[in-house]
Amino acid sequence: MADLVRMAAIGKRYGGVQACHEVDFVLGAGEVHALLGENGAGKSTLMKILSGDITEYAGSIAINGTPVRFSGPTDAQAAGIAMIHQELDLVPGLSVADNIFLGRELRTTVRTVDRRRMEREARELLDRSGVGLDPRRPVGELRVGEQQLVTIAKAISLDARVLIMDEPTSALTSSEVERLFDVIRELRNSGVGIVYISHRMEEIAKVADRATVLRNGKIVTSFDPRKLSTAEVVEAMVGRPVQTMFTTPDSDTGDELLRVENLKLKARRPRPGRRDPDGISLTVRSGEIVGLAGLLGAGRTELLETLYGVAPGGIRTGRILLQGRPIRPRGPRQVLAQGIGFVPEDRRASGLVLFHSILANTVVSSLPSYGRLGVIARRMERTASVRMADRLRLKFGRLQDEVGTLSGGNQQKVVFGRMLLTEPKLLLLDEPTRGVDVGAKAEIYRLLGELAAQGLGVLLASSELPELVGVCDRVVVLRDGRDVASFSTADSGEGDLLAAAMGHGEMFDEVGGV
Amino acid sequence: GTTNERASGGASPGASKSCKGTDGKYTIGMSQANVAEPYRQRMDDDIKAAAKDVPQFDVKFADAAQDNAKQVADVENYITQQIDLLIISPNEAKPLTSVVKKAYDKGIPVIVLDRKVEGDAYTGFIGGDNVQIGREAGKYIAEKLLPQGGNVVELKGLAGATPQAERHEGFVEGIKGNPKVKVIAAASGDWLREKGQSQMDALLKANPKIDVVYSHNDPMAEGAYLAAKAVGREKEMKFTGIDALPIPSGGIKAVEQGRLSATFTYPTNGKEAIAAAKKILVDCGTIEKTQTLPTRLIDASNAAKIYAEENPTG
Amino acid sequence: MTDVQDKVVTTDKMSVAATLFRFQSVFGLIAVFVAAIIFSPRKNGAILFVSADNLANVVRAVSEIGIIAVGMTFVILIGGIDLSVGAVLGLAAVGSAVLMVENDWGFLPSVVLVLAIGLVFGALQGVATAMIGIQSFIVTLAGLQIARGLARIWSGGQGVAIAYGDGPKEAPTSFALLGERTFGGLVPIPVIIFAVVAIAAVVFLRVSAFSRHLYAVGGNEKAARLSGVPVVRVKIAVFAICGLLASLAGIVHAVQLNQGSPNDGIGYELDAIAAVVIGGTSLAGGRGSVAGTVAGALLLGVLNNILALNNIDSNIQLLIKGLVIVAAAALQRLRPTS
Amino acid sequence: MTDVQDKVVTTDKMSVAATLFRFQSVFGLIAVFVAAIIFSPRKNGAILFVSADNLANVVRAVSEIGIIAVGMTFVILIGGIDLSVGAVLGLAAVGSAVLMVENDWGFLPSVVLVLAIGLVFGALQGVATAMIGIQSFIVTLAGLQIARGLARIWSGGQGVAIAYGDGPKEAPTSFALLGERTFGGLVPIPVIIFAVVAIAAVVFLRVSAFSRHLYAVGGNEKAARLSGVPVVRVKIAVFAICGLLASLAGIVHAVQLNQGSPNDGIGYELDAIAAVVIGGTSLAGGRGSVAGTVAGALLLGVLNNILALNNIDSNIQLLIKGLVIVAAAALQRLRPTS
Ligand SMILES: Nc1ncnc2c1ncn2[C@@H]1O[C@H](COP(=O)(O)OP(=O)(O)OP(=O)(O)O)[C@@H](O)[C@H]1O
Ligand SMILES: Nc1ncnc2c1ncn2[C@@H]1O[C@H](COP(=O)(O)OP(=O)(O)OP(=O)(O)O)[C@@H](O)[C@H]1O
Ligand SMILES: [Mg+2]
Ligand SMILES: [Mg+2]
Repeated sequence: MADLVRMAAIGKRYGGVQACHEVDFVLGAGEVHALLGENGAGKSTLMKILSGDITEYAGSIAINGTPVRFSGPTDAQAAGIAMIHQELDLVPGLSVADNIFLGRELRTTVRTVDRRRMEREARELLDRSGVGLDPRRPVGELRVGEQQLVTIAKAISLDARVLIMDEPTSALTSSEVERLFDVIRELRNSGVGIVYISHRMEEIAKVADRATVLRNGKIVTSFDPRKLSTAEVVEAMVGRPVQTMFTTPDSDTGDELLRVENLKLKARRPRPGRRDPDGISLTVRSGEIVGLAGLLGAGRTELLETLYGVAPGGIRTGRILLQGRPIRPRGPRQVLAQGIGFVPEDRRASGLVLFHSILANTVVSSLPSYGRLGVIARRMERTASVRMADRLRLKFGRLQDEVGTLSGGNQQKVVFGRMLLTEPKLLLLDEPTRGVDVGAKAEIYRLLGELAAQGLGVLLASSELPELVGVCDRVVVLRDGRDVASFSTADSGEGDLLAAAMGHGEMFDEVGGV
Repeated sequence: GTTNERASGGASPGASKSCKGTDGKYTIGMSQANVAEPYRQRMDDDIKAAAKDVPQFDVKFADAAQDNAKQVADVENYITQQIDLLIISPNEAKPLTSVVKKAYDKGIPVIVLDRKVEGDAYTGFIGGDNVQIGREAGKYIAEKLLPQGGNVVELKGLAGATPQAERHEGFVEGIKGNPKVKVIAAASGDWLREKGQSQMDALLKANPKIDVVYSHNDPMAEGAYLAAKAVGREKEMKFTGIDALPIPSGGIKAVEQGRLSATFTYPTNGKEAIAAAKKILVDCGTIEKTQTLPTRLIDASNAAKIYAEENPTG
Repeated sequence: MTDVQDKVVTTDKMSVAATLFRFQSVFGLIAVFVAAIIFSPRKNGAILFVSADNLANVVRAVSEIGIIAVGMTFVILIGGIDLSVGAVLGLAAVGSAVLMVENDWGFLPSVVLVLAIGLVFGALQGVATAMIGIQSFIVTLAGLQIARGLARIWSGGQGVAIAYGDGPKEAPTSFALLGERTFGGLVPIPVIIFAVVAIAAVVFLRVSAFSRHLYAVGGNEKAARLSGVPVVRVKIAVFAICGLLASLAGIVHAVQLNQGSPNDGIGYELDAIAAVVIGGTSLAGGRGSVAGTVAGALLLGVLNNILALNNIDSNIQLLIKGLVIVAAAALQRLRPTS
Repeated sequence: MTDVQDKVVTTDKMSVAATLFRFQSVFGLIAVFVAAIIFSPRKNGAILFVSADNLANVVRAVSEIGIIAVGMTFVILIGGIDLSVGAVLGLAAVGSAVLMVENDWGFLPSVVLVLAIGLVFGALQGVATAMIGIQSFIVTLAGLQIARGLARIWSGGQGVAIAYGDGPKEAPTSFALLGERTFGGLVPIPVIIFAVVAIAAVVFLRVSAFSRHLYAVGGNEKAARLSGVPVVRVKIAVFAICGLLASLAGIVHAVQLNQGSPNDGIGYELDAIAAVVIGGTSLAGGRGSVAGTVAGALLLGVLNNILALNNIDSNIQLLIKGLVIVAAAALQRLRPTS
């Protein structure tokens, strides 16, 4: 098999950070090549170089043996290289079809846009990846997961010889992931070379033919993922053995912290695609980690938003009790003051000010506690920030550095740390480990365990079933904005959750064991 | 423009048609170029005050905010409203000519104030003569203030405005008689007090010896005075303005209080306009095609008296 | 692959409300129109507002702002702003007058040169913002001053009157036609020019690939770049179009007023922006339409007209217009997707 | 968040280039200052520009724009813009004159009321943008018209002259002091007011928790809200501060010109915005500093002064100023982190 892509001695520096160093990377035709590594290892950087997004780098690239040097993404696309970017890069105001064909619109004979043909072809593409989206819908109305599917369809539509997928599944649930794998296998069989980046270890063994591990911008090892256990892969990535991914909770739970009774939200101005709570009841005890499972659009995010008081306006019925007292969430400030913290799903859009410092981002929720009379005591905030960074094992240079220069997982920790500094009783977490590497995940899980042991309650929405089963004491399954089942993780597995989430049992065997 | 029109006496044929005598009720539309200029605001005020004494009149006002296009629309709206007489103080001559003609051709008598439109499609023009005013100011400076000669700085109005050009042109003529009077510098103060002040700051700096400041209007003269006062040089030089509005913030008061040596009236003609309207509509008479009101020199000797005359109620 | 027909998202439900909101500025226009009829003064039983003559006046009065606003819509759609349009209008008005009257140029060469000046001026601003990366607010704020300065210098500081005829120092009579009325003396040519510009823009935005690129640049510039959209070229083109339309408006201005003055068009940029925003285009870029802008411009025109017909005091007019702008913008907030 | 702006980080090593860029507007100012000395006209061997008197004039001339620009910096830091400041200045100038002269109010009550009016006016604009969610460009564009209309109505359309004395229709002489000079007749009080405002703002932005909130809102409003920052309150406060400072500038304006006119301050908003942007504050919000703004305002003042000292034609001045603004903004783009 000829080498489709050969990258040699690739180097890339960002200020003091060596994102890639002397990296040699080879991709064959018809190969699915997984690229693994911790957050900030340099995976995205390497692939951005290949896809023409980054144009200044050291080293050389050859496609089919021909040396190339791209001057931009269009260049790379012309050479048959397409990339699904980690951050969803879509235009909210344009329709699904317009987004898919952006930059290479189909034309009629008089050079006008052939909208009908674009819509037809978009529908075919979406169907191929198993998504029944209306191609005329504006992308801004779609859920994160749906947007991710659109970017996948868009990349596939390029008919590329090399397809780079940078965390394509981070917002997808298992059924969509399965469908994507079908597509990947199909592409592989037709000779496309695929680079697959993911932090979901269970996916690697399923789909990849080969895996390469990057650490601190350098290649550490390359292997056949089917021949190694997950633990071994993880060790290669992190550089040390990681004992147990999941700290089994002691289930030493205390009093009831949160009680939600038949919560319903009737939005004043309903938005298409939103699934507001339509009768949800659940409880969280102090010291308990309760998971929220569900398919794409089951209403997990919306439930957490409603509890945090940031759902769009409407009529809310049912009751929310915190430590037995009814509360009416009206907004983050008020809810935070009552001891409920929230870590949103999309850290870049709703979590961080990317160009502000790590310090500023960490302390913003707890400012009143440093100094008095509205004057900040700099030493105090610095101490608090350093303490939190240590506790979360944040990997950073200086507190003054822009948060945007941290790797995704470390950015996530900053959002996390910010909430911990408010000393909450209850944490609402929405996909807290999306895009976070295994090592950091393990730390976050360990931290959750610690917090729970100290009496904190956690409500954790996640699309990763292993995470829910591994971390939570109990999992509540949502479907169509209602709670449909509740499991104790001590005596149920991922299959039970999935079956409940889908509302029937057919899928049980298919996704049963991972 | 100040192109001299043939002074053609008689009333236009359209004018008489609208006369309904003392029993009529008349709506008069006043189209003002820009009330942000104190002079023009005073014109409106004068018209308002004069119209109070004519019970048959109901005067409406429109402000074009210094935009020719807006003023065209204002006049058109008056035509739509079928007003009985139009008073217009045009922002600029040429752009307003055709719409004024349109009104005139529809049989609406038109009194043009301050700035003439082109052609003769209007009933009467009442205005001052900016060239003449500039000339008077020049003469006054050359003969009264600097008979032995001296240095003059000129603070001009907004570049591009007709009165600015005319007040400059007349002034140059006016000082010709005394070759020892030198204009050593000129700056554009855009008619504004603060602009006059900041321009004067620099002029003072650059010119150690200034004897007279000739300003194209009173506000800039006042600004210049303030600038000189700030560096303690206000006694070294004299200031003259133009407009002499009889309002508390106007030039007459400034002369009375000794900040300006002199100013020259630029009559608003509000009173005269209403008198002319009365003649046309109520008395069914005719008016002069062109009525140019002379300027008056205001100095310390007559300032208080004239202020009182112009503001009979106090 | 499994068949997933059941997951097709239905769009029907959003239809009625969404359609209403989509054409909200049109409805706003209708509402204002009805209000105008109600509040219109009457003379001899006739409603003054709806007289053909008055309606023609209303549209003629907004035609310049309207033409500018169409270009401004493009700029705002890519997330920029153009403060220079009023000054470019003045420059173009001066240019047409000087070329035809003082330089005795013919109709066509004058118009072409003036349009080219606007185009190049806009394109240069586009270069400064797209290639150097200066925010368009600043580029065009500077551009405003530069265009105004150029207009003053070119005209010698004075308005240049346009007289028509074949002699020297006279503009060709063909130019005067642009200011006339047609269709039985009812429809002013400027209105027709505005209509043509607006319709062309609407069609253009609907069928061209360029328009997709334009929305993409305004909606998510990075995504546009990664998709191979020529972002820099799009930006330069959009500013060039805006400059071109501003100078077209300047020509219309000059012919309507028989003069080109360097002070023409002062403050027009704010009126144009107001029309665009009232028309539902987001200042953040990526969302909006030319149809809305046209409705917005007409709405402002009707408002001006009805206030004037009722002889509302000019100071009170300022207050009312301010409040109407805020109210119209507040209405925009009611649309379902923010 | 102050960490992202011009703060010296002493503990950590930082490249010389970065430091240079951090204080770039200050260096820009120095460059312009040096250029001013070179291009200054000389009289009897003395460089006119650097005479104490002239420098005092330069700073006095920018003090009003400077005060406004400080408030504008706050608004721009939260990602907004305030076009109403010039009109609010006019309203405040009229207010002080009318209250003290026509209503014979005392110094303190007049000043307090006028400041309160600016504060409330700004706060209302803040409410419209923060609570109704209308873009501040539109809100303050309407606010501009409303404030201007109110000023016209309050003053009766004419400038209200201020005469000092104890009699009726005379303003208290204590008010006149605000326009005087101190420290041996050298330093104008308006300059001192400007300096106090600027220093207070710098200190405030450096030490207050509020300022962190302000930068956070400008940096990422959604993230700020989810982090528990009282976004609405911050916005309202910022617009209120901006209105307050604009009316303070209006009082200074009135006392310097011995008059309050409804047309005072026309176009000042654009000068203030230019000062802010030249000072390195991003119009996108979340990034910038008051120190930069002060440098920006001084830079514009020096430029104006040197152009006037050399008696440059006013039209050429427009061109030069436009180009300098673009050049200054282009320099901003050179900073290492975009
Ligand atoms: N634009 C940038 N400016 C400065 N540093 C950057 C930039 N982009 C990436 N880096 C740094 O380069 C390193 C590699 O980043 P990269 O995004 O390639 O990591 P990654 O392996 O994709 O991580 P993740 O799994 O979190 O996506 C990190 O240390 C990151 O902080
Ligand atoms: N049409 C829409 N307009 C605006 N926001 C939407 C819309 N649809 C979904 N959202 C929001 O987008 C976010 C992401 O939704 P996402 O795709 O992550 O759903 P999910 O997490 O898969 O499903 P769940 O609802 O179970 O959390 C949520 O905050 C949701 O409220
Ligand atoms: Mg990455
Ligand atoms: Mg979710």
